[in-house]
Amino acid sequence: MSNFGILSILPILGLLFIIWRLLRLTKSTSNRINWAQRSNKWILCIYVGVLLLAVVVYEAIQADGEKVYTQKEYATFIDENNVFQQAFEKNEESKFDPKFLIEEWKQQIEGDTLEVILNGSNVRMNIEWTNSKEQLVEAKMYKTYSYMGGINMEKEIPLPTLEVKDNQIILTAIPQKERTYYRFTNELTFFSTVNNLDSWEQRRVIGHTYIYLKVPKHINVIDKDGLQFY
Amino acid sequence: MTVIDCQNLKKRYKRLNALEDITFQLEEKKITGLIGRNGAGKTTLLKILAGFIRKSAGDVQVFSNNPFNNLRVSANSILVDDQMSFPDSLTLADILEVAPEFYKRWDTELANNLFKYFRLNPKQLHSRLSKGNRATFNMIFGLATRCELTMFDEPTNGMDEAVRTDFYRALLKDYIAHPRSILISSHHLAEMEHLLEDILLIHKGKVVLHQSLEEVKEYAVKLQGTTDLVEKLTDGKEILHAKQLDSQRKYVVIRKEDVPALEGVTIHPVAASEVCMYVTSDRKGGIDDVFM
Amino acid sequence: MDLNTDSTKPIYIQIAEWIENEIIADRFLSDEKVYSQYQLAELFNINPATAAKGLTILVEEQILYKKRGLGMFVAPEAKNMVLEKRRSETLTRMARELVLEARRLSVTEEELIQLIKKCEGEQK
Amino acid sequence: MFLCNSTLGEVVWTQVKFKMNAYLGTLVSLIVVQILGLMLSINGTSSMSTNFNNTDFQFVWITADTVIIFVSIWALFLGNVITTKGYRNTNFSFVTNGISNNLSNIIVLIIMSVFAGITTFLSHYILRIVVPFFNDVGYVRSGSIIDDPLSSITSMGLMVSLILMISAGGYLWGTLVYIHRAYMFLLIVLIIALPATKTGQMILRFIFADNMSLFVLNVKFVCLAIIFFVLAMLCSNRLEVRR
Repeated sequence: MSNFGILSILPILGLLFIIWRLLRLTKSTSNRINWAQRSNKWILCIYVGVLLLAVVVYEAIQADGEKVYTQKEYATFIDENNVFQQAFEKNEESKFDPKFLIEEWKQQIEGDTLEVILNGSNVRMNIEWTNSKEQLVEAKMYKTYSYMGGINMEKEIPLPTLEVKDNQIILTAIPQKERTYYRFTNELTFFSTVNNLDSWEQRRVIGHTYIYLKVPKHINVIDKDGLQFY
Repeated sequence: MTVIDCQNLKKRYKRLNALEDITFQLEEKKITGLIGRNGAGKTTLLKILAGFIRKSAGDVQVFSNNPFNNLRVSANSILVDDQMSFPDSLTLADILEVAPEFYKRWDTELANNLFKYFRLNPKQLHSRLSKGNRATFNMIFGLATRCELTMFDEPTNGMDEAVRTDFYRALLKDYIAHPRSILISSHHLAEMEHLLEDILLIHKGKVVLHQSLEEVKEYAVKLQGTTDLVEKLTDGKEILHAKQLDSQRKYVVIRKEDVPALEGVTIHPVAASEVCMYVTSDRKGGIDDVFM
Repeated sequence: MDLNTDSTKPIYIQIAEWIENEIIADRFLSDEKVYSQYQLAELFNINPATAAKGLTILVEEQILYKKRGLGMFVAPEAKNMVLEKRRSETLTRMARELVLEARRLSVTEEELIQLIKKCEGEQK
Repeated sequence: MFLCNSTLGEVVWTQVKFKMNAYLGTLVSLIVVQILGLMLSINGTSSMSTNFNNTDFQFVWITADTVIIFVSIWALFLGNVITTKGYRNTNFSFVTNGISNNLSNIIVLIIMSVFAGITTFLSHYILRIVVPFFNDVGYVRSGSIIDDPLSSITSMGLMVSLILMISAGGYLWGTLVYIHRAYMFLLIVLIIALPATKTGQMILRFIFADNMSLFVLNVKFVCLAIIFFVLAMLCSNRLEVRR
């Protein structure tokens, strides 16, 4: 740690030197060109004007960006996600929040096996066994809240594609993608150790994609990768 | 009323005693010449009086206050010297503009008129003035403050002949219009002695003379005649200065009260500046003795 | 008018003499105000205290008199007093110097008187 | 003899006006420093990437951090430079004494710190506008002043007090150097010793890390600034003007 401490100072010392030179330079140039006080005042006024203008313009154009939620809202997001997760694990479909529902299918299958194929997709799956004698399988896809760094990822993260074919359910992850976001904050990451700062951890809600299947008892579900929940 | 009262004032720097023992009182509204050789302690004394530096021992009172770090003294006195400096961000015109805020009796008209008379450039920066122009500007600044105690330390350094004459004239006229205590230090006594009322002569950190100019002028006389006669006359008397003119003639400077009434020698007056020079001389001879 | 700062005479005496000269020349008349010390100081470019000293000498000799708050005025008999003083003091002193110098140059008394008469004649 | 009596308050006020006018150039150098900091943070001050559902997300933070580091160094030099011989001598060309000189310097530093803190806070709004303009990326609507005025004010206050504390440190340092040149190395030793030694780390942690809230941090900064200023005043009260 102490070695690291010394090393971390070197760039600061370098910076100190650069700014010191800079101050000396501005002083000597201002001496040489007989910089009048009036031009100084003008520069200051223009600069402050530009800054204030920037604030106003930002207020005007920021409608393009995403909404940033408050800490309270994040807390409720996390709560709702947890409620859903618990209900999902306990197969309590009645408690599922319908707003998380994205898609649903019904599929008549032939034979008594249902094969689930996951192609690189990371989903959580649960099966409710029904007493029905029919060959009808119901599938529902849910997605809980996902926010990261203030972005609503529900829109941004592409869903895996779900294909129901004969007696196969194929979940295919979409090809790898990269997204870059710029995020501005009034706060200094400098002091992020202080707990009410906008730290990364506190503004992250990670949701999941859930597949809920309703399968008649007489049908075997085959999953090569092993299913998360039964 | 007494403006300055120094009692056994001493100032020590690390190695040298700048002021050994200064005792004098300055009455108000007089122009006093602070005379002394190089290194006599004139500048040190003025800086103490202006409150810039601290005394080491003794007592110093300006307007009945210890001047060091004293706001009242600072507001009513000014020291004009060649190290006077102003921010580089302010032009001369800017300086003259802010000055009245500090000096309540600032004479804007005088400052502007003198400024125009000496043809200074209002857009110039103080640090980039030539030595003479800087001295002129400092002088204008010092006069225009009209401080009750105005001190000049070698004000004419760098000024040319014409400006010096103008400076002394301006000082006198402004003094007549607004009498105040003025202390001018210089080693050119001759060129300003007509202005002075009193002379404060210091040497090696001590006050040697503090008299009116007329008294100083009558302080000594020069006896000139044949060597034998002059030596006989001045035997046992305090000889301020002696010089062998040629193989037979010699002159000797002695105190006026010592003058014997005798013929055979001519008596000449001694100018005030010469008196000061002789009184502060450590060497009995002169520079000529070096080349014997 | 310039003062001779290098002369044996102190400046205040020169000031006093200048005022006397002005009185003799009738430029200051009886009971007229003379210059104040400040006017004199400005005129001769000297310290007002020195000028005041010159005025004081004349007041002491009663050539000038003071009116409180008004300044210095020429005494009624000033001109005569100055002339008298000049005769007695200045002329005597100059005569003494003349005699001294004559003796030094081995000029006899006769010759000296001749010389004075000759000068007198030239001035006419 | 008629003497002018200037009260301390009057003189300090005049000195402040005079110094604000005379040192205006340092504010121009502040702008230069801020623009330099802004240019260096145009690519983001910190970034974070994460993979989620086969998608790489990269979040680039643009904050005033770089700018504040630059401005802090500026503040250190500002506090330092106004104690130097040249500045001190020019101050004493006008009516002043040690106390009024110190007080007016401190007030000037406070005014300049407030200006520097607020402009630093506002300066990254330029980036908020400029960055999306030059980068073809999504950007997140981030809390602006109107969205979250309270935290904006806290943040702004934090910048002001940080800059004030550093300029006060520079002022104390400059005053010590004025007393004796050997103190020149004190700060350099301190900079190296603070993060390198255990006690130093504890002190730093106490000041910067162990805080209940930003408000406490703010108060700590202000307290430190006051301590620095008082020390500087005590040290310089008997100081002579070396001209």
